[in-house]
Amino acid sequence: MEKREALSKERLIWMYTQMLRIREFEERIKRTFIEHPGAIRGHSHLADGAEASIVGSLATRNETDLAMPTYRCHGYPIVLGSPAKKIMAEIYGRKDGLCQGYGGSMHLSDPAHHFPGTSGIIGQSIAHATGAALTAQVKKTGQVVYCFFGDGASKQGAFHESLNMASVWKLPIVYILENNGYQVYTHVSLEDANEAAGDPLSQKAQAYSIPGVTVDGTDVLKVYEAVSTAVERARAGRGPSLIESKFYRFSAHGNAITVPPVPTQFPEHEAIETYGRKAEYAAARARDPILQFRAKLTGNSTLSDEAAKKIEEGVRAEMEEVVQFALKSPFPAPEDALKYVYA
Amino acid sequence: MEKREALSKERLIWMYTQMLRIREFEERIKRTFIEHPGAIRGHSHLADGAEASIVGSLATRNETDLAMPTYRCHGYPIVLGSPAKKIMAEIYGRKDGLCQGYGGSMHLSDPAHHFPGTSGIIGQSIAHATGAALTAQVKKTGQVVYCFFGDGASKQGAFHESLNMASVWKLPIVYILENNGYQVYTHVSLEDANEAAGDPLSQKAQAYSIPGVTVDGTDVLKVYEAVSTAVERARAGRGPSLIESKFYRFSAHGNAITVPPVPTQFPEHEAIETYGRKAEYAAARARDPILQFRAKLTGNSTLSDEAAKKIEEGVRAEMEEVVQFALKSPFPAPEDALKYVYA
Amino acid sequence: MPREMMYAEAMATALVEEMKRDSNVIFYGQNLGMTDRDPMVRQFGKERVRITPISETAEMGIAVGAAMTGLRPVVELWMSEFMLVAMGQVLNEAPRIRYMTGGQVKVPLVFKAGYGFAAGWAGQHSNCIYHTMMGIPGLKVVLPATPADAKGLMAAAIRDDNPVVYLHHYMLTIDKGPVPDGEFVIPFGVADIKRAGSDVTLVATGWMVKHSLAAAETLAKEGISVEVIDPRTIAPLDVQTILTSLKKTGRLVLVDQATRHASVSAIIAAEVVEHGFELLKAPVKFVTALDTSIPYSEPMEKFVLPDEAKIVRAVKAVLGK
Amino acid sequence: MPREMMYAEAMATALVEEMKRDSNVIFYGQNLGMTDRDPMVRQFGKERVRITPISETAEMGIAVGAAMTGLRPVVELWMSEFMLVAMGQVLNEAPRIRYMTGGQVKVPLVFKAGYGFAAGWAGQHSNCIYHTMMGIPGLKVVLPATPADAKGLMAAAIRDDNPVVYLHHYMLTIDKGPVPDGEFVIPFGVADIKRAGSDVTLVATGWMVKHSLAAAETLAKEGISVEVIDPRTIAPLDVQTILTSLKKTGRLVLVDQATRHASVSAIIAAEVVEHGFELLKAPVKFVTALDTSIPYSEPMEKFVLPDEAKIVRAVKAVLGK
Ligand SMILES: Cc1ncc(C[n+]2csc(CCOP(=O)(O)OP(=O)(O)O)c2C)c(N)n1
Ligand SMILES: Cc1ncc(C[n+]2csc(CCOP(=O)(O)OP(=O)(O)O)c2C)c(N)n1
Ligand SMILES: [Mg+2]
Ligand SMILES: [Mg+2]
Repeated sequence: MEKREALSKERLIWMYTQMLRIREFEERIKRTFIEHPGAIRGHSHLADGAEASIVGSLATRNETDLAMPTYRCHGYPIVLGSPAKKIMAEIYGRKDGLCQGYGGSMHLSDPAHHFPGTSGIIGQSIAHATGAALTAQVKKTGQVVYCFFGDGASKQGAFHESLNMASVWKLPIVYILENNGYQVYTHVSLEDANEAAGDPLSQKAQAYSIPGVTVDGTDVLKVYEAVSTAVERARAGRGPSLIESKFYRFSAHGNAITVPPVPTQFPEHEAIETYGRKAEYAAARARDPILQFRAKLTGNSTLSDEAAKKIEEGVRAEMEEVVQFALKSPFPAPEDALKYVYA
Repeated sequence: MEKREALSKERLIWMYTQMLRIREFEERIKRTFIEHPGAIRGHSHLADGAEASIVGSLATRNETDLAMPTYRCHGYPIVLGSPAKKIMAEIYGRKDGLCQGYGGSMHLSDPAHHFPGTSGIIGQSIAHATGAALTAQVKKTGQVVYCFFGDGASKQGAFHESLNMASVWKLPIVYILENNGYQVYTHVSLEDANEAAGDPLSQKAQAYSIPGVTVDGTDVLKVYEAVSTAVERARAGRGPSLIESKFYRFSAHGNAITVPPVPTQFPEHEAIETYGRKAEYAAARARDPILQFRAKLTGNSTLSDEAAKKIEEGVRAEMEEVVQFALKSPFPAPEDALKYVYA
Repeated sequence: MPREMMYAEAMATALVEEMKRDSNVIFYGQNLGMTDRDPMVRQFGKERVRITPISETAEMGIAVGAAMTGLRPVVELWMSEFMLVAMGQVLNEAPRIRYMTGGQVKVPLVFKAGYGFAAGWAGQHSNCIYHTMMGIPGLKVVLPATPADAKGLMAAAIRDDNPVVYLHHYMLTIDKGPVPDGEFVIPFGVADIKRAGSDVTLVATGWMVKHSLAAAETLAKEGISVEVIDPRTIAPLDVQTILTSLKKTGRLVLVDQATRHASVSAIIAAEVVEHGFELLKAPVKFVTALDTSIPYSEPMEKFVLPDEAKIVRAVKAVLGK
Repeated sequence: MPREMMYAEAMATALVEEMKRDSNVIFYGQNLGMTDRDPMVRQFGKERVRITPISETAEMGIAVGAAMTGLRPVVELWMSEFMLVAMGQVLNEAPRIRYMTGGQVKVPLVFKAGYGFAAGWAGQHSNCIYHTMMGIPGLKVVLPATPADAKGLMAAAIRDDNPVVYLHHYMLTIDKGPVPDGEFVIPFGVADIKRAGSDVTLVATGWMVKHSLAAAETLAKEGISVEVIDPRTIAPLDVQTILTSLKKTGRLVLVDQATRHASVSAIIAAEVVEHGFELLKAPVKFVTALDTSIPYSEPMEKFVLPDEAKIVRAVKAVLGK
C-alpha cells in the first residue's frame, strides 16, 4: 500500500492540543469531586493516559466516520468536536448536557458529531459498533466505524461473536482494544490467557482470521500509523482488524463507589492501592503520552516552547469556562423524567 | 512425551463394536419414526457419522473421567456403559428411561456412568463442562473432562469465555470441537471466519494460548492419538487443549420440526435438500468411519470376516431388544410431573 | 379482500410487504437465506437478507447498533429461550438507549421468536418467557394469536420506532384463518374481543386463546356466556377493554401458558385489583402452567399445561358452579 | 448474643462461616482475591477463592457444572444487570437440570448480586430485575432488607441444595443493625413482620422496607397503624402471612422499587385477589417506580422512584383519607 502523506504541522499541533484538552478535562472532573462534592453522581471513568491512543486513532477519521466507545467515553467527543461544556454539563446532570442529564458520564452521546452512544455493560457496545458498520455496508455510506473497548472486555462473549461476524461479513470496522493493564482491580495477567502465557492480546485476531497488531499506545504517531492501515483495509471492503493499543490508565478505574451521602472521589491507582506496585506506576507516568509528544514536537521544532505554553494556557482557560458553564447550567425538571421513553 | 503403548486386539475390537452399537442405535431411532409414529416427540439428533470421533475420544478415558456432550448425546452413554435400553426408553418418554422420561433425547444424563448431563442451548454446556473440570481441580480427583460440542457452538460467547478461563486456570479438560460441516442448514463456510478464510477451526486455540489441532474424525485411531495427547497434558496439570475433529453428519440435523399431530421423521441431509450437493454427500458416505475401521481391522487380520459378522449380528440383536424394551416400558404417571422440581 | 392463510405465512407476508415498502428494513438470523435460490434472497438480495452464526449476543447487539444508525433490522431468533443467552441486549440495551441519550437516538428493530412449543421439546425449549419483558420501559411486546393478528402486528412492529419483541406461538404455526390483503396494520395496545359474552370475562394470549375459545364454545352449550379477550400486545397492555368487560360480567378468569408467577395473568390481576376492584363479584381465577419445568414425556407435559377442560372448570368455579 | 454490624459485613460473615463449615463451598467472581494478602485468600486459599475475567456466561455456567459435580459455588456478580448478558444460565440452565435429569443431579449454588443502586448510576446499573426470576420452578430468590436477614439468608442460600439468586440492595450496604453471632439460618419462604400494625397491611422488600418503616413511623404520629411485611424471599413467596395480616386490616399497600409490571407487588396482588379477595375492604394501592428507565440527573431520578412521601400518600388513599 502506498505510503500515506506526512501529517502537516497544523495537524500535529491539533493532535497535541486535543491530547491536552482530554487531560485537562479529566483533571477538572477529578477536582470537581473535591471542590464540588455531590456535583457528579454515580460512576465516572477517566481517559488520562489514553490521550495518544484516542487522538492517534481519531486523527485518521474521515469526516463522517463513527466512534463507538464504552462508558469510559469523555475523551472521544472532545476530539470529535462536541462542545466540551455540554459534555461537562451532562456529567454534572444538567439540562444543557449532551443528553439533557438523562445519561451522565457513562452514557454520553452526540450523533451530530458522529458519536451514536455507549453501553455501560461490558462488551455490549462492541456488538453495537459492529451493527453501525453493518449500516455503513448496507447503505454504502463509505463510513468506517471505530470500536473502542478495554482489555477486560475482550473476555466477554460479545467480543468473540462480534469479531467473527464482522470478519465473515467483511464489515468496515476497526476494533481498538485499549489495553491499559487493568480491569478495575484486576491486572490483565490474572484474567487473560494470552497475557498469562506471555503472548500479545492481539493474537486473539487469529480466531477470526483477521490482522492483529499490538502498538505502543503512548506514541500518538505509532497509533496513527497502525490505525490508518486498518482503516484503509476496512474502507477498501477487506474487513475488520484488531489493534491492541497498550498504554496505562493514570487514574483509578473510577471514583470510589459509595452510598450517598458518603462523599466520593478518585482513590489511588489500583497498582499501588491493591498491589503495592509503586515502581510500575512511576514507570508508566514517566512514559506520559503527552510529555512524549511534547518532547518530539519541540525537539523537531514543530512547536516552540512559547507556542506550547500558549496552547496549554488556552486549554486551561477553556476548561475553566467549561466547568463554570456546567456549574451554572440548570437541572432538568423532575417531571422531564417522563420524556423520551418511547419514540 | 514417551510413546504410549499400542491398543490391544481386544480393545480394538471393543472400539469397533461400540462404533457399530452407536450406528445401529441411531438407525433404530430413525426407523422408530416410521414404524411407531409419535413414539418419539420433540427433537432428536443423531450421531451417525460421528462414531470414530466419539469412540476414539472416549477410548482414552480413565475409569472416572467425565463426558459432557450436547443435546446430540445418544452416542456417548452407549460407549460409557449406560444400558442402551434405558437410553432408548428415555427417548420414548418412558418410566424406565435414564431420566424417567423427564429429559428425552436432548437431555440424557447418567451420573453413575460419568455423564452428568447436557444442555439443549448452544454453547452453555461448554461452560458446564469447564465447571466439572473446576471440581476435578479443586477436589484433586485426577479426573479429566471431555467436552464435546459442534462447529456451530464455537461461535457462541460461552465457548470464548470458557476456553479463556480454562486456560488461565489450567483446568483438566479437553475441548473436542466436532466439525461435522454443518449447523442445521448452515454450512460452516457461511458462519465461521476461519473456515471462510481457508484456515482450520482449531486456529481458535490461539486466542487462548493453548494447543489446537485438527484431526480426521473419521479415523478412530487418529482421533485416539490426538485426544490421548490432550488428555495427558490435561492430567499433568498443563491445562486444556482444543481438538477439531472433522467428520460428516450422515443424517439430517434432526427429525423434521412439525406441529402435532403432523407426523415427523428424518428428511434428506441438508447438503442435498438445501444445497443440492449430492456429490459432497456421496463422498462423505464413501469415507464412512465404520467401513474404514472394519477394512483396517480385517486388512491387518485383527478381525476375521466371520468375527465381524458375528459382532454385527450381536449388535443388531441387542438393539432389537432395546427397542422392544422401550416400547414395552410404561409411561410415567401424569402427576409424577410434580416431582424433582426442588432438591 | 381477506384470504385464508396460515399463521406462519401471514407473518412472512407482512415481512415481505414491509421490506418492499422500506429499503431500510433488513432481515437476518440463523439458518435462513442459505443460498441464492432462497425466495427472500432472490427478492431482496444478500445485503438485506443474511444468515448468521449461532451468536445471539452479536445478532441482537448488531441489530441495536444498526437501528441506532438508520436501519430497521428484523432478527429471526427462532425459539425465545435462545434470547436468554443475550438478554441484556433485549432488556438493558435496546430499550434504554433512546432514554439515556435524551431522545437523540432511536432504536427501531424487531426481535422475532417463537415460544411455547408444547410438543415434547422438554425443559429448555417449551417455555414462556414474556414475563421477563414486561415492565421494561422502552420495550414493546407482541403475542399474536391468529393469522390476521400475526400479519397486522408484524407490520406494526416493523413500522414502530421502538424495539419490539414479536413472539409467535409454535403451536399455532400451521393454523389457518382469514387475513386481509395488502396494507393491514394493527395498532399496539388495543385488545381484541375474540368472542363476545356476558357471564364471565376471560383473558388469554397466544395458544391459550384457541383453548379458551374452545372452552367458551363448550360452555355456551351449557348456557354459560364467556367473553374472550386477547390483549395481543402485553406491552403496552390494554387494561381498559378488560375493565369494560368486567362492568358487564363482574367475573374474571385469566388463562396463561406460563407459570403463575411468570404470567401476564398476574399482571392483569394486579391492574384489576387496583382499578377494577369494585367491578369484581368473585375472586379472580387463574389457569396457568403448574410450577414445574416442562417435562418431556407426554402424560406429564399435558398434566402441567392449561387445556380446555381446566379452563371450563375455572369458568364454572368463578360462577360458583 | 447479637452484635451491631453493617449489612455488607453480615453477608460476608455468613459466607466465611459457611466456607469454614463446608470445604465444598467455593467463592469466585470479578475483582476479588487479587493478591495473597486478600483476607479471603489468606483464610481459604487460591483454590477456593478465585478471581475471574469479565465472563458472566462462563462464571455462572462454570458454577452450574461445578455444582453438578459436587462443589457448592458462590459467585459474586456485583450488579444484577450483569447477569442479563448470561441470563440463560440463571433461568434456563441452573433451575432446569435437576428436573430434566429426573432428579439424578442437583445444582447447589448461589448467584450473589447487588441491585437498585439509586445513586446516579443511570439507565443500566440501577434496575430491579427480580421479576425475571419469579415463576421459574427450581430457582429460589432472596432479597434481604436488614443486616440480620442478610446473614441468615446467605447461610440458608449456601446450604440450600438448589440454585439460589441472592440479591442484596446497594443502598443498604452500610446500614447497621443487630446480627446474631454464630450459627444463624433463616428458612426460605417465611415472611418477616418488620412492624406490627392494625389499620393497613404494607408489603415491601429490600430498600423499600426502610422507606416503608419510615412512612409507618410518620403515619403512627397521625394515629394510623401500618403493618409492614417483608417476604424476604420472593421464590418461594410467603402469601399466607400477608393474608393473615389482611384478616386484621382488610387494606393492602404494595411498595416496590421496580416498575409496576416488573414488580413483586403485582405477583402479590394476583395471589391476594384470588386467595384473599373477601378480605379486601378497598382496592389495593401500588407504590412502584414510574414507567421510565432510571435517569441520571438527581431531580429526575428521585421523581421516578418510590419514597416515604409517596408511601404515606398511598396508605392514606387506601384508607380513603
Ligand atoms: C457485563 C458486565 N460485567 C461487569 C461490569 C462491571 N465493570 C464495569 S467497568 C469494568 C472493567 C472493564 O475493564 P476494561 O474492559 O479493561 O476497560 P477499562 O475500564 O480498563 O477501560 C467492569 C468489570 C459491567 N459493567 N458489565
Ligand atoms: C443459543 C441457541 N441458539 C440456537 C439454537 C438452535 N440450535 C439447536 S442445534 C443448532 C445447531 C448446532 O450446530 P453445531 O454446533 O454445529 O452442532 P451439531 O448439531 O452440528 O452437532 C442450533 C442453531 C440453540 N439450541 N441454542
Ligand atoms: Mg482495562
Ligand atoms: Mg455441526
